Amino acid sequence: MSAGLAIDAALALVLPVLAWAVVATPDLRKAIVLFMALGLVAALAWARLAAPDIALVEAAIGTGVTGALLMSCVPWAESLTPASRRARADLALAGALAVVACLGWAIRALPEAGPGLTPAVLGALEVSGVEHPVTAVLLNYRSYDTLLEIVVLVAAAIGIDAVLPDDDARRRLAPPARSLVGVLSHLLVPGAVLVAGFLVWKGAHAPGGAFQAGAVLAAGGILLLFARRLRPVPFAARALRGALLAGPLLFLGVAVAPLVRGGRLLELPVAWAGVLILAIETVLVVTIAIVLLMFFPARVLASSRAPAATVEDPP
Amino acid sequence: MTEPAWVAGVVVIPLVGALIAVLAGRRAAPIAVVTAVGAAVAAAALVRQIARDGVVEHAVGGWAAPLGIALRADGLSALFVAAVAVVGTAAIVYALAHPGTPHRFHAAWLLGWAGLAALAVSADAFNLYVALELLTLAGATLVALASEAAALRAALRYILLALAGSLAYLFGVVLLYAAHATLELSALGAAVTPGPVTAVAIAAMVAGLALKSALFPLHGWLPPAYAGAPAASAVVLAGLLGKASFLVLVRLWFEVVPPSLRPDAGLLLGVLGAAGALWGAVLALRQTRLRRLLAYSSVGQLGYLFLVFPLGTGPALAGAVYLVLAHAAAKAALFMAAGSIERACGSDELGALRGLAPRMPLTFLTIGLAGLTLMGLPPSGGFVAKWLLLGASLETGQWWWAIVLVVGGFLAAAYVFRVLRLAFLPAAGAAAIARAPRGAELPALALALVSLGLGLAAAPPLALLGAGP
Amino acid sequence: MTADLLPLWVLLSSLVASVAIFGLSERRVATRTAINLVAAVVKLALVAVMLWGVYQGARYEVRVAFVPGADLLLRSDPLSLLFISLSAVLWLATTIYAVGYLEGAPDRSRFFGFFSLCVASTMGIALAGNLLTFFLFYELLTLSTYPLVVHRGTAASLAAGDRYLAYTLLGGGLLLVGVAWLHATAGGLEFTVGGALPPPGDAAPSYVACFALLVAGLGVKAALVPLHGWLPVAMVAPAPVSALLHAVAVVKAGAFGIARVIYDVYGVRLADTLGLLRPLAAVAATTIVYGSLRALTQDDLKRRLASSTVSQLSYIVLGVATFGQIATVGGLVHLVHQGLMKIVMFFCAGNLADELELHRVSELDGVGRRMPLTMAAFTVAALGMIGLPPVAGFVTKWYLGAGALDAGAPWVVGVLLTSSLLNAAYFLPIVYRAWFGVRREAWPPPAGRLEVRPTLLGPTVVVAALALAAGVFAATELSPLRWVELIAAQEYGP
Amino acid sequence: MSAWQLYALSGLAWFGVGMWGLFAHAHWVRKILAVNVAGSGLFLVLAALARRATTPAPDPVPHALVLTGIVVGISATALALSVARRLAEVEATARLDEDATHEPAAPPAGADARAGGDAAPPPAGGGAPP
Repeated sequence: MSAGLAIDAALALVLPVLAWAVVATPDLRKAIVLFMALGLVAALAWARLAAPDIALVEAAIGTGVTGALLMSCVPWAESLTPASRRARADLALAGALAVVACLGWAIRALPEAGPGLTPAVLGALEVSGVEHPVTAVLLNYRSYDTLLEIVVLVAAAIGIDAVLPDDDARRRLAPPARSLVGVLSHLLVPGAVLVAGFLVWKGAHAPGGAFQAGAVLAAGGILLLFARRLRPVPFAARALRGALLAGPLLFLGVAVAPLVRGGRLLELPVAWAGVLILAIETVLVVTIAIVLLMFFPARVLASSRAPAATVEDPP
Repeated sequence: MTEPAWVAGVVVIPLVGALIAVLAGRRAAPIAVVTAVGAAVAAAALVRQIARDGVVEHAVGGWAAPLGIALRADGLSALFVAAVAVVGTAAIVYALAHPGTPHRFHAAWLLGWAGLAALAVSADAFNLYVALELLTLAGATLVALASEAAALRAALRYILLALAGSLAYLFGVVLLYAAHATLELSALGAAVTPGPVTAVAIAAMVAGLALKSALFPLHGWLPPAYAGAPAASAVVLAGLLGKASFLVLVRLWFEVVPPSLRPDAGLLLGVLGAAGALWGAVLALRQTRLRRLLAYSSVGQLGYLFLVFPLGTGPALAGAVYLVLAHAAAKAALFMAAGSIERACGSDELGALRGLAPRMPLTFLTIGLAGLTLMGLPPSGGFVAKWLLLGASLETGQWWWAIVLVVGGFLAAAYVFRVLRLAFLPAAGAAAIARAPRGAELPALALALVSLGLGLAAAPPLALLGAGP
Repeated sequence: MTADLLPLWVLLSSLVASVAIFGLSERRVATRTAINLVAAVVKLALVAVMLWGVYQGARYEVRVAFVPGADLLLRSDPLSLLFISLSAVLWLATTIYAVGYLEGAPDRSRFFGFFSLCVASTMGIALAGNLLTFFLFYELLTLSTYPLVVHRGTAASLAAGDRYLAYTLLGGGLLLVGVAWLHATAGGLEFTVGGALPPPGDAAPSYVACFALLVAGLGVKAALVPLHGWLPVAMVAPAPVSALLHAVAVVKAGAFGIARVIYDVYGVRLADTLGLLRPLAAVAATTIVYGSLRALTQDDLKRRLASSTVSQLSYIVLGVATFGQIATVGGLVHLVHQGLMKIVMFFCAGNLADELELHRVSELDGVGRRMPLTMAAFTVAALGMIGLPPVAGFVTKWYLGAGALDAGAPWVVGVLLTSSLLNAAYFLPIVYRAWFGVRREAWPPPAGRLEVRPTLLGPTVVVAALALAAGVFAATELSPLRWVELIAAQEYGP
Repeated sequence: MSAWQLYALSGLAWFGVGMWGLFAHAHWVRKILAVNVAGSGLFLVLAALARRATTPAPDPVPHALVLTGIVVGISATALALSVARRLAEVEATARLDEDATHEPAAPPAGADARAGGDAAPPPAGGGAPP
């Protein structure tokens, strides 16, 4: 057991140091690469903590998509005027240390073993329509949170479209040139689609589900975007908006149905629970994938094509 | 057929409306109007239901707490949802009549509406976190619809500070869940015992929510955001979204925070609130642009809300909630008026307002009526709130808050009359005035009259808050 | 039954008129004048019905639930009827005067809208049944009079408006704290004859502090010495505003409020035992003398009248602050008499300014020949102010003097004498100049048959007659004096 | 010092570093990066506390909360980065105007004046919204 503890101690030590490296590195590109490394090392910690679901989502979304997003900002990041004249590093350090000290004191004061809600979750598992407890919590017990979370995703999509409308930036996209990314996408994209399908199906009785599948699918899509195989569909296109909103609207439909019969919001009938959850998850995968792809609108791709392209070429 | 679950309907209707509005893209306006009417009907039904049955519970998904998420609607949530419906509908009508409003406003605002309704009726700590995040995104989008660098910087600062606040709040939720294995507010309130975990968790949650509601000295992001955003966005931001975090803090304070922690933490929040009230008013006095003046006035009025923490429950809580309602209507009306003036004479510089009254009488009547609430002068809703807070501070012997209220009232009168007196000055030059569309002036006047009505018909809402005569 | 809602109808008659007039466009002169006059007449009729009802002993009450511990309460009792009847009569006269005075002036819809709103709030102040409702209409009065003070839009009027706001909002703030504090210590305070406050016990110091705050808050509008600064400056407003505001509405609201606080909140016996009356009487006395001295030095006619108002108002406060039934009668009856006399003077000042552009006392030589009726009315009012019989002013000073002696405060008689001399010193020169002054160039001839437009002359003469009648027929059944004696008898009770 | 406390304190330190970065850095993108770091740190703490469960499998509810938190986190990050990019564009145009106003050359090629954007688009010359 001491070997396990040794690994835990090592990981527990490495993570904050790596985090400090990410935040303190002067060069933005290096910081982003370190950020992705931090995400991958963290995946080990999630494994040690027996949290496979989180490991999957953190790796796919927390590190993959976020990393790609941050990397796409590098070309124009330097031209931004800083937020405030003098960075209050010392004040922030004092504040952070104080906060960490208080929170540490509270964590140490927590009782050694906390039962949590495991007994309750496992007790009601048969009625929930799925075997995997995390999926049961996500899509049955606390499905209201998930519904609001999907709406948050849609809000982000609207916000991005409002802030960076994709007018005619798509015209300036270069034609698909042969590039390493192009070749790579031939190999990886089919695999991504397969993995996504598998994750959705597995979600019912093992770590998996809509978020992981959506993220993997989006990863494939992002590859195609950067390889110019996939032209970003403008948000104005009704088809895209239809596909995007199919998930949330179906979810809302399932939520409201019991209300009509005097039942409660999101009360899944026991017999149909499994099927409904699977249906919702499948449609949500499409929604999540589209929204994650929308985080890379045409304007971002257009300007990041020319490596030396600074922001001088007018928007 | 049993009474439909209005407590769920109030959230679902704006949600559905928002999604369909996104689907409709440019033709979102008619859908926004239909949704507003539907949500308003649901809000009215909820108010009637709560007036009749008292608190309404609703276990989402059929799972009772602590496993499932509990929705609970009491007087406070019903009144806030009603305020959101009234101000929200007026904002949509204003957006339609105000030519400068981007068409994406409707989808973003309906999402904000759903977030506000979800927040008002939720009794689950983590669910409140998700609702707050939805509001942050909707709010940031509303601000970022503008194109000036200042507004975009404000939107960025708004997102980042809101994220920091949410993380702090979430850390508190995590600690409380770890200690008591439940996320339901009243269960937490019962289980919580004074100790390091509770103290630190409450401190983190309160700090996070205070940061998100722009309590002094963390209010820097608010004025540029409200002044820079498009007119219709500023209306809903200043009127409603700005109060969401405060309402979560009130629910947390009176349902979870153990009474032993309240006195000293309450004093700190009260002092910061008082400082914010006076600082906001002083700065509002020194502004030369109408919207920045109104934005700093919002910082000031928020300061008064925080006086509820040192003053405790009963009339003080009713007073603070009443100020939320009255200020929502009044400030929304004022920002609509500011938008109309900006539209009519190109800029909201106070100088441009000279002698504008004869050409825009309704707008200046709106500013006058809504200004009453800011000053806390009868017969406005603001006065009723000030009266309740004043009474509470004198009854509990904390007379210093009474002084803050009265001095704040003088300062507010100073900056409101600084605007109103311009109406009596003869116009400087024959400034070419593009008459503001009458359609934009009517919702503003309607909201100003609502804030006045709150001042006269105070008994029914106060009865709903459990502080009836 | 509807009779019970009489107080509400009285209030609504001018509120509805105000809203209707605000809606009217500027050109609709005839409709606006019609609405004004109909509203004034309807109000007068309603007040007469209520007066007769209260005289028979009936009480009308309208109660609306408002905040925990206090309702919106409109109630008619003898004291409120005194103030209402004065306001109703003088508002009718002033409306006619204002319609004539502002012919062809700009922004009249705005003016008459706020004008009616101002009277509605005065009615509300008079009818208020508890301190909270009183405060609500007290602040509404401030808000509705500000636009009248700044009506002309000149830099001077805006400066006057700023000063007026500063003083009145400060007073409002003090009053609010006083009312809230009293409400916190002694619960919902509905005006009850003989005082509503429970015996102080250990709360005596807070009672005294509340009294100080209340009187300070009300003192601003009652123009007690340190707080009177706004009144002379507000003379920049048009004549009908000065007439109504500074003779009837605003200033009387302050004095009436002090009377309410002393009689129906504290009760005159409790106020006396707490030793509150003597300092108030002292302040009133200093105001009387100070006001008269200031009036001596003012050459501008309206400013002289304003300073005289400052002094005259404190007669009311002095009468109310002297413990004794006779002094109370003197104080309260002056509420009506001063209103009648002072409004006549403002009307005359308005006539002189409108017809002959005369603003300064030094320009009034021989004006009696050109405007005999106006100056006759002015003379009647001036004699009344000095306190010469048979005009109403004499009745007041007689009762005040007798009351002071009865209450064992001879120094009050001294104050009355000096102020009467000072009144003579600043009024008689005007009368002398008007009748006996020699004027070299001829006066410009009057446009019509009369010396000044009928709409201006009518109200001046009628109200002057009323002032005279109030003095001559003081002993009759329905005179203000008899009514006040009825009130005083109740206040001092068995 | 059991395993979960190790990870909880490590996550806490990670969270502290992130919060420090948010307030210490002056550059917008560095702030957004720092907030992401802080968020991940907090999620590690939550997962670590879930591991305290006496049953073999950890408490699933915190896991669901973390999943929701991550998705919400990335939505906010994406919006923040888009606003930052929009700010960069607006500042770039403003900088171009300053150059244009100094030497009255031909106005900058407004080739890509955002026609479609009905959100008050900044015309090549910048200036007040229409």
